[in-house]
Parts: sequence; C-alpha cells; structure tokens
Amino acid sequence: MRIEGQFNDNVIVTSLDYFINWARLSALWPMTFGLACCAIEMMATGASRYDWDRFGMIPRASPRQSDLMIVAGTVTLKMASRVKKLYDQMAEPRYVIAMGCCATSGGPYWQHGYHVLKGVDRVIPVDVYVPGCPPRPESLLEGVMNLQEKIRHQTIAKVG
Amino acid sequence: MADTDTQQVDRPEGAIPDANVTVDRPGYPDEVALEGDDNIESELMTLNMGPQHPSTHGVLRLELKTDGEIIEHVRPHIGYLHRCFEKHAESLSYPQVIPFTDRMDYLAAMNNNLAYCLAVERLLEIEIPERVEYVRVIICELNRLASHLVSFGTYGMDIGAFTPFLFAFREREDIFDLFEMTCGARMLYNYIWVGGVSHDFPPGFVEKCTAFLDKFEGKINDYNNLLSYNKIFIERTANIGVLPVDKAYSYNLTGPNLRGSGVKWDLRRDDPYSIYDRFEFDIPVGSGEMGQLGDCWDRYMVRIREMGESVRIIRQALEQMPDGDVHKAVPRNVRPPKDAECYTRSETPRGEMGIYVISDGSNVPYRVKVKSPCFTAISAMNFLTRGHYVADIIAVIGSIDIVLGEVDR
Amino acid sequence: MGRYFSNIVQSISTIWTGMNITLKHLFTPSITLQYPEERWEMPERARNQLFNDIDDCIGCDQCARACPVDCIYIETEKVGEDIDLGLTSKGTKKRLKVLRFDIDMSLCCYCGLCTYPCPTECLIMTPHYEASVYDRTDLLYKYAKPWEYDDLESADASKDTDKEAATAG
Amino acid sequence: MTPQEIFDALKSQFGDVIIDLTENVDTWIRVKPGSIADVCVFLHDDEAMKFESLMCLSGVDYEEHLSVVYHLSSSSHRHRITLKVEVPRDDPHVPTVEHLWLVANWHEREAYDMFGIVFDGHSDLRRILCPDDWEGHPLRKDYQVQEFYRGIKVEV
Repeated sequence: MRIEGQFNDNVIVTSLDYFINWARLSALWPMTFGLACCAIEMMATGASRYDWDRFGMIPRASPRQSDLMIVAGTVTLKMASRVKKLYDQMAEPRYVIAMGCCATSGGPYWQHGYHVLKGVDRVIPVDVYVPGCPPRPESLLEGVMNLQEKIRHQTIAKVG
Repeated sequence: MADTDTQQVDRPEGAIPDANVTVDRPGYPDEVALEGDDNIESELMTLNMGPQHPSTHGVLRLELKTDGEIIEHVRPHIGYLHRCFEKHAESLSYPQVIPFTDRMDYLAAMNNNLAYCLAVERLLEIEIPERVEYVRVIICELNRLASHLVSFGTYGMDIGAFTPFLFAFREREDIFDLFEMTCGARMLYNYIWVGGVSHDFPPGFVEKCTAFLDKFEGKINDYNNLLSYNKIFIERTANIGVLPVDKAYSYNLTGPNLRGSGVKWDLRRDDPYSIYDRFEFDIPVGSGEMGQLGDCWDRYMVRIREMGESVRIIRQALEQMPDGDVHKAVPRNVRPPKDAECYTRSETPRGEMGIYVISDGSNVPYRVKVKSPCFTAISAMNFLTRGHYVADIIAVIGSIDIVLGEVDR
Repeated sequence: MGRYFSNIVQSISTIWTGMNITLKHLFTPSITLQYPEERWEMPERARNQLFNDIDDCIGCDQCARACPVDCIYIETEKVGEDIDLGLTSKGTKKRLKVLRFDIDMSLCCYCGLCTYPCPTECLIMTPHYEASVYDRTDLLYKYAKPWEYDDLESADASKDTDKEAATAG
Repeated sequence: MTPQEIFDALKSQFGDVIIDLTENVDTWIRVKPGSIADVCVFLHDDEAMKFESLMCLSGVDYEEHLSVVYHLSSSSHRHRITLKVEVPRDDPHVPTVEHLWLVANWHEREAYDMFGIVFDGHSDLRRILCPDDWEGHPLRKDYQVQEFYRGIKVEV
C-alpha cells in the first residue's frame, strides 16, 4: 500500500501513523537467531536480569512470525545466503539490528578472516548497529530503544 | 524393530565406516515399533535441520535420513561459523592471539586463554608466579561454573522447561559480576596472559566470591529438584544417545562426555597442569542411574555434579592463595626458540582442548592448531543418534554440549 | 499397566517438587534491572567504549601497534625543534602533530590491549556502553583536532614575521 | 613408555621407515608417509603401546613440503607420542587412519580442506569447514583469497 503524497500530514494520517507505529514498536518480536558469542549475550538479555519482555519482545522461533532480526554474531560467507533467505521469509514490516562488531563490519575478523562476511549490510539492510564485542545486554536494549525511536518517526505514507 | 536395525539401507555416499554397526534402541517399549516392517518397503526421507534452528546451539546443520520417524543416518555439516582462527594466529604476535582464543569457545573464554597460554609458556619455558596460578585456577573454575550453567539452562530449554534457563542465567550474571570487577569484561576477557594475568583480583573479590559460592551451593540442589530428577526430563534423556567406552575413545570424546560413560579420566587429576594437583576434588562419572551407562542423562548429570566439585576447588584455592605480583613473569617480547613445537592439553568445560603451537623463532606463531573437544564430539553425532526418534536429536545435541564457535574455530 | 500409573504419579510428584521451588520465588525480591531507569553500577575496570583524550596524546603509535585488529588509525607529522606543541597533563613533551586519530569502533574487539602500552594514559576504555547508531560510518570516532595546529602555525608564522620585521627594523 | 623407548620399539619393528627422533620442547618421530597407516596399526593394537585415542591430527605447511602431524595418547599406559610425515607440496598423498580411530575421519577432512592433503582410502573426503565450492586451501602459506564468493565480495 502506498499513499503517494495524496494526504500529506493531515490529521487522519498523523494519528493513524501514531497508532500504527505505537503498535509496531510495542511488540517487536525478535527471531531467535543466534550465530556466535553475541547470541549468548542476547540470551542473557532475554533472561532474568535484563528481561526484554519488558519491551514487549517475545522471541519467536520462526521468521514468519517475527518482526525483528537480531543478527547476533559473525556471519560467514557460508551462512550469508541463509541469513538472506531468513530475512526474505520475514513479513513486512521487518527490522534488522546488527548486534556486535562482527555483524556490523566483520569486526575483529575483517583483516585475515577469509571466510567472514565483512558486515551483514552487504546482504540485508540494517536499521541499527550496536557496537560491542559482544555488546552488553544494556547496549542491545539501547539499540532496541533506538530502533523503537526510528519506528516512531515512520509514516505509512512512506513505508509500504 | 530389531530388524530395521540390521536392515541394509542405501547409505549415502561416504557414510562413515561404522554406519553398519547395529545399535539397539533401548528405552522404547515394543508396542511403539512399527508392525511387520519386514514386508513394508520403506523409503528414506531426507530432512534438513539447521543451520538456523533454536535447538542446535548455534549454526549447526544436520542432514537427517529418516525412516519415518526413526533416524537412519545423520550427517552433520559444520563450518557455518568458521572464523579462521588458525589463519589469524599465523598473522598476529603471540599476545595478540589471546583475544581470538576468547572467541573460540565463548562460553568458557578463560579456559581457552589458559589453554593457549599454557602452550606458549611451555615453549618459552618460563616459571609462573604462585599467585598467578591460583588466580588462574579460581577464574577458570568460575568460568567452568558459568559454562555448565549455560549448558544446564539451554538443555532444559531444549527439552521443554523454560524455568531452568532463567535460574541458570541468574547465577551466571553473578559470576559475570565477579569477572567484570576483575578484568572489566563480561564475556570475552583477554584476561590470562602469557606469563601472568592482566589484573590482580580487586579488593573485596575474595569476600564477594565466597558469598557467591555460599549462595550457589544451595542452588545446585534446586537445579536437581527442578530438572534432573524430573520424571519427564528423565524420560526424554535416559537411554538416549548411549555412548560405549570404546567408541568414546575412538571418537576421542573427552571431558564430561567421556566421564558420562563411566571413565574416571580428568586431565586436572590425571595429567595435572597448572596447580590442580594441590586440590582435593572428586571426578563425577556416569553410573547409569536412570538407564544405560553413558546416556544423555549421565552426561548431563556429570556436568551438574562437576559444578559442586568446581566450588570445592575454588574454596580451597581462595584459602591457599598467596600474595604476590601478577605481572612479574610477563615477558616483554614473546619469542619462543626456533622450530620448537608443543602440544598441550587442558581440561575445558567441554573436554580436552589441545593446542599445538609451532614456532619459527619470530614473534608470530608459525602454526597454531586447536583440537577442540566439540569438534570430535560432534563427529560422533551419527553414532549417537542413529536408531532414535527425530525428537531425540535435540536431547543428544544438548547433552554433548557443543559450542559451534569452537567446532568451527 | 502398573508402570503406566507409577509414571503418572512420579511425573506429578516431581513436577510438584519443581513447582514448589518456582513458587518460592514469588516471595523473593525480583532481580530484574529496570534498565533505562535503573543502571548497573559499572566497576572501576569496566571495559566498554574506547576514549582518547587527544590533549594528552603524543601520537606515539604504540596503541596502533598493539591492536590485534588494526582499528586505530594515526597520522602524525614532525615539527621543528622551535615549535612548542605544549605538554601533556603529566608533563610529557609533545613532539608530533597528531593530524589523524581515528578509532573504528565497528572493528574493535574490546580486548584492551591498546590501553596498556599508552605512555600518557590518554587512551582508556570507559564504562560508557550506549553507542548504537543508525549509520555504520558513525562508528568511526575521530579524535584528532588538526585545526588547532593551524592556529599554532599561523601564530608561529606571525611570530616569525614579527621577528623578521624586528630584525629588518 | 618414554618417546625414546617407543622410537626404539618402532625402529626394531619397521626399520628404515622410521626416520628419526627429534626433541625440541616436544618429541616427535618422523615416519615415511607411505607406511604411516601400518605404523599406526602397530601403535594402536600392540599391547605395550595401546594408543587408543588420536588426540589431534594436523596439517602443517612448511613451505618446502607439507606435513601431517599425529598426536597419539594412551590413557591405559599414560604415554603420548607425536608422529610426523612429510609429503611434497604439489602432490600430497597420505594413507588414511580412519579405520583405527573414527575421529580421524573429520580431522583428515579438515586437513584436506585447509591444506589440500589427500588421504588415500578415506571414505568421505570432502571439504568440512569451507563451503564445497570454495577455491584454494586457506592455511597454505601461499594462499590468495578469492575475490568473490557467489557474488559476495570477500575482502573489505
């Protein structure tokens, strides 16, 4: 659905925007998709002390049911096509957080890692980059909040 | 049922040689078996599991050949997390390799640091100060606790219990607090250096650690009540993935996996490195309490009991720890003699980690090869799961406690 | 048949034991950290984002050599003996103009190896951990202030011209 | 048994096939590549040796030749030994030992993947860590990384 500039910020669109964005950002369901070290920190974020259920995040095992893909860990070239496939299986609107340095840009493996993809943004678009090796659970939560902020400023007039 | 065991099915090319060995499928009452399977023509179905699967503990891909619900052949595909550790080790100086050893087995980074440093120290033939040895033992055993806790928590989650996961991660956070106040990092530490450690324990560490141990000891009992002796859990794990001793040796399974089969072999006691010979501790072994010897439950239980032993070691080490400088023996330049090489092994939470270092006299290793315990454990997947149901694969993967970062390096 | 019922009884009793433990947690204080409102008190040694105090940096390049992933980029320029670049807070004399001091935090592995050899202790790992960005290039942190040297040079140049003027006069 | 005793026993059993014993921190015995399988059978089966586990099998690139290094250990006699074979770089062939130690299957696949050493008689010699269509053997010292892998740029 694309409303091509027909209703610029009128009162209906903006309140609809507000409502839809609120709905989207309050229930970001991430996919349980761990690759490496960061996945353990991601699990810790979901566990007792940090508990991302507070943000309305419930991990889902299937890409079809999830809105958010947290690429947690090193993406190798062997894995890259699988990551792409998983991303393609997710329903719109979908968001991607690149967690940790490896997912951002290959991280420590950028120089000699012949088998490491130098940044997951070479295969899928990334919304938020969270630096850290691995990032603390707080950093990930901060990344999620940044993403929520990003969603809050979206409008249905732009996002199909 | 017994017939399908010996029945010759078309093995895929390159099936590993023991594929014709028969295994009995214990634990399943006969009424479950298909009737009259002599006459029914069965066709093998190929099923792909992974690399993205919530229960494969990372990016492991299994290619299953199943006869209905029963597994005929498992072919693990690894390498989805191959991060070229050995290439990095050939390109960086000896101390710079240590951060990369952290990232191999990210659940027990301290033990990996130690394994690598032991190898380099043997090449350099340097003497380690007493205090450093104690610090290393304490920190490694704490990390063993943290690693076994993850193993316990995720195993519970695989089987279908969510609460153990939350309990395990709660205690793990406490261990991480100790690590963070010691070296500043939560998960990947770069703490153990060649000849020393990066920081001495901060003031207040001993008290905090003792307080944690006191709290933790009671929790082990909770874990047992919560998961280990739960009837449903026992039904899912007992008699599954039985590993006989001779196969364990042949596949070179080590650590808790070997001890689960009833072999009392622990490098900390049998080939002591560092100062493990000074401590008193037992080696828990599987005894076939709930089913056959060497099944998933035995392997799981060895880990739970090992946590208690680790607590004992830490307590003794905290008591005996002398004062001293932890940086005294750190060499300014690490340059082992030319053409020297050594293979050292140490007991990480997953088993025997071997580090093979060859030096060419420069400050960069010529070759570093890591024999990871998970690599060998996962090569036994086919043997362990053949003849079981598809759902049992989850139980087997969890019980051998693999970390893909270490399998692929 | 007997086994069937005993299984049921055992299941119920073991689940009851487990549930009791869970039930006890109803009466213990929650350990969850309400993150954005509450924060974990970071220990003194916490190793998170890198920070370089450029005013103290002498551009010695030791951190870049120690870095296992080569994520620190330094460019320096020698200055003549007569130009005074000032002192660091510890009193070390600066001899090099630091024209570029970039740290690519998207490559850093947070090992802390760069902070140990720093002679002026200006490169440190801070307890600050919130640094997520929308654009990857924002993770390249630029610390150098090359424009400060412009002033210096012009000041020197003006001094020189003054001198010349004085000698000429 | 000490490595020297094992070396003497092997020497008397196999003669010229066993080349020499070197000690430099660790001790290793050089064996001619063609007969490594026979030597391993002896080490595995003999009562006095009884090396029931192969701890590690690694390939090494020594630039002028490739090597395969076998680290064996026996937990019943508590001794260890290292065997080394040297093979030419351009046509490396070593007989397999997977019928003795099942773990050798994967170790040999890894050595094949990383160094291109061919293990004769191996039941399933495929790449293990790198994908099947990867080019080159990464741990060789003269390895040049390929530019693209399935359309994805490999280097930065």
